Amino acid sequence: MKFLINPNKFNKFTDIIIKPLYLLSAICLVVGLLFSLYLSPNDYQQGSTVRIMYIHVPSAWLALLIFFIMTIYSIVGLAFKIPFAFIVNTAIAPIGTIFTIICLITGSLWGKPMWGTWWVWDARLTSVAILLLVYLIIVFINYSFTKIELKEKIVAIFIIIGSINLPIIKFSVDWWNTLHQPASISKFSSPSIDIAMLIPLLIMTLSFALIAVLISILRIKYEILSRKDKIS
Amino acid sequence: MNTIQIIFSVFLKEYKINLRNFNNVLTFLFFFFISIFVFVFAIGPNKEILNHTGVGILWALLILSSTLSLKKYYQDDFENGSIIITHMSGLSYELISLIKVFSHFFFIQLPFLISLPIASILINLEIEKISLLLLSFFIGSFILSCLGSISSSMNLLNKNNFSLGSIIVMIFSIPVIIFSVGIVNSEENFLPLLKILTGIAFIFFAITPWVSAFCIKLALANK
Amino acid sequence: MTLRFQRLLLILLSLLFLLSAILLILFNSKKNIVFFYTPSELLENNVELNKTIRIGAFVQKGSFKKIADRTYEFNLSDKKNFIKVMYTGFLPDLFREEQGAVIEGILISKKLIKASTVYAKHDENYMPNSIKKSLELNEYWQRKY
Amino acid sequence: MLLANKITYKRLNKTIFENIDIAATPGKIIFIKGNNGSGKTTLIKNLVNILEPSGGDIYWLGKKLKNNLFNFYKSTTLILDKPTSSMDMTIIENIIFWKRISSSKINEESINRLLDVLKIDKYINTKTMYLSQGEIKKLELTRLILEQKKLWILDEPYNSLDSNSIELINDTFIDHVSNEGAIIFSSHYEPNLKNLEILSLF
Repeated sequence: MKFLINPNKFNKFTDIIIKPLYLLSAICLVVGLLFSLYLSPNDYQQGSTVRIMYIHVPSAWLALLIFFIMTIYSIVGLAFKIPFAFIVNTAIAPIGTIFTIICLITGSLWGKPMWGTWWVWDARLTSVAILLLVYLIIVFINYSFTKIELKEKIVAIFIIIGSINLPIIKFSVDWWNTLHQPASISKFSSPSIDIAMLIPLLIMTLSFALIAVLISILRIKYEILSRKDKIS
Repeated sequence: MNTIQIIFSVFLKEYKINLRNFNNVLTFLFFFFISIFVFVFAIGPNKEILNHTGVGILWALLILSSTLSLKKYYQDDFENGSIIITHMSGLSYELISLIKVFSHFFFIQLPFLISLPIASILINLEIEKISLLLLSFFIGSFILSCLGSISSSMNLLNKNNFSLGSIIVMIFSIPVIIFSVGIVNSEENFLPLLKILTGIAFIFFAITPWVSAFCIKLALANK
Repeated sequence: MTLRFQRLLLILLSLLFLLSAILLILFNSKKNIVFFYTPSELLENNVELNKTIRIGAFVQKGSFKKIADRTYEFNLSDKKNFIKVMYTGFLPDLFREEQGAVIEGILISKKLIKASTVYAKHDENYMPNSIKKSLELNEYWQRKY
Repeated sequence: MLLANKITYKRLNKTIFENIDIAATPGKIIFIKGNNGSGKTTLIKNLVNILEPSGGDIYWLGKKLKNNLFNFYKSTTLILDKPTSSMDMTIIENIIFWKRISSSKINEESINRLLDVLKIDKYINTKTMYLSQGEIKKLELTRLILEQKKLWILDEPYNSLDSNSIELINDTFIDHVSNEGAIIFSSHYEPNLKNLEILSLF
């Protein structure tokens, strides 16, 4: 597991797995799309609009997963002064932003037929929007500072504060939502997905995750190189 | 026991400085009232809408005008290095940022608190709601001061663009505004909301010294 | 007091505040924050009349009547007792019988409410059409909740 | 007192200075010479623990500076190039503030004597914003005597000072050193002091 912390071990390890990763993610994506668009049945209530779920839910999960990974890296980076952690931070931030944007767009596309409006101030939608805002700020800070070692520390602090703030916002938005208008009759219904729909969902999540890993590896390599030639 | 004396003398210095340029606070208040007028003109004078949305507008404007006062938070002491001198007198940076938070709370947020009843008359809020508004603002303004400290200490590092600080304050004030407006609008059971707001205040109170101190040390190193 | 002692004191203080914050946030009783009543709850605790409240339940099967072009009448029931609802306005397109709905309106009597807004929400059940038909055929089709 | 052996400081990849040895024992004046941009201020920042040296380490009274910070602060006065007096407070308020936070036991009478020696006693109740640059620098230098500390660290003490004030400063340096004080100062201007230990940074 040393490759998670030190750059040249990371380079060695990723050189090995980069080739198979290309193949694997391509296959996974194709199979996932095939399954979700053709083979999986329509929903008993929504018909075929449910297929948006196969892109919406994985991107939401990945957006949160990437933010969580960035929080871990910034805590480790600040506490143990590991420069590689900040490199990873600057590398994966845009990927998380893209996934949150995908999640929001597909969410509102799905909301139009289901709820009748592009955007409804539902608890989840608002907190995902805030997550996008935090991501955008992180990317914005990344490009607005001049000194590198200054910039990465500020980004790390901001991620940590953001990670504390997100649960608070999630909680307060839920609360506000029930005060504002009752969001859902969650008391009565419990989410249950039928097996025939669960499989494509999992495959799609796996393919999204593989793509995310692939892109972040490439970006981290690029970040290491750009740091090296700036220094040498 | 001379640390208490030192803390008191730093407070006295803050008090003198804020008293001497009290016109800054007046300009913030002036901005606050002008923007209330702007909103009232924008929304129109009928009681029903104002009554319903008034508190939200008031709170949003309070947050905006508190981001105005971020410029002077650490900037002056940091520029002329007197933050190093106070640190060398035996106060850790965390304690200095705490003193700054309290002095910002007393000298800049309290005038807002005093001006709130007048502002709420402008948006013809019911009388019994004003006391709730004052209570929620009392706690909310403390959170705003903490947020101000975090964002202005982050701004010390980045001379050119200053908007970053106010963005940070705005994002972190979302839970504050949700719960405080909730407190004012809730008819009878506002106690759970109040407890959550104080909870959030404690969280930010616990985080602020460490984050601001870290940013100050970073800024001093990379001056 | 030395710098290290101050740091220690501050660490203790922040932990104390964090702890009390978590306690404050988590331990406020959920019960006195009622967002909507079910028809049965409505009967139990005395809610003053013609005050805006919210009622959440299921649209009773077969109770949906359309009076004028945009005014409707239906019963909300939670299998114990029901309340009659009068509503003028647009219904959300997911609003159907047997579907959960929350009504916000003025309570005219314990049995009648004049609704100002109607909320319906998809109840996150994903079940393919084919299975639904087979369930219906052999009478298994009953609400799980 | 303050001992720094072989400290080097690297910023990103440029080494600012390399294995510098400083031994500030009582009765010694150390003069850091170097034209501007040669890392004088960075060296002073390292000595005062604002910056971490990337090589070598600094000792205060035998112990490492980092874990002996408190009584290092208690016995040093640091004067940076920018005046730390606050613009909105008058001279006497600034002095009282400095006296309080450095918890020094200097009495009222010697403060007045100090002020009239520096010839700024007639502006005692005017805000520092109305003073000239030189007067503000002199007010800043009053902290040296005010705080009664053993070690003095100064960064560019002579700029914006007229000739007789420089004379005055040199006298105060000499009699501070005569009763076991130590001074470290950096400047691009060479003062005519006798037993100076020169440390040149190029």
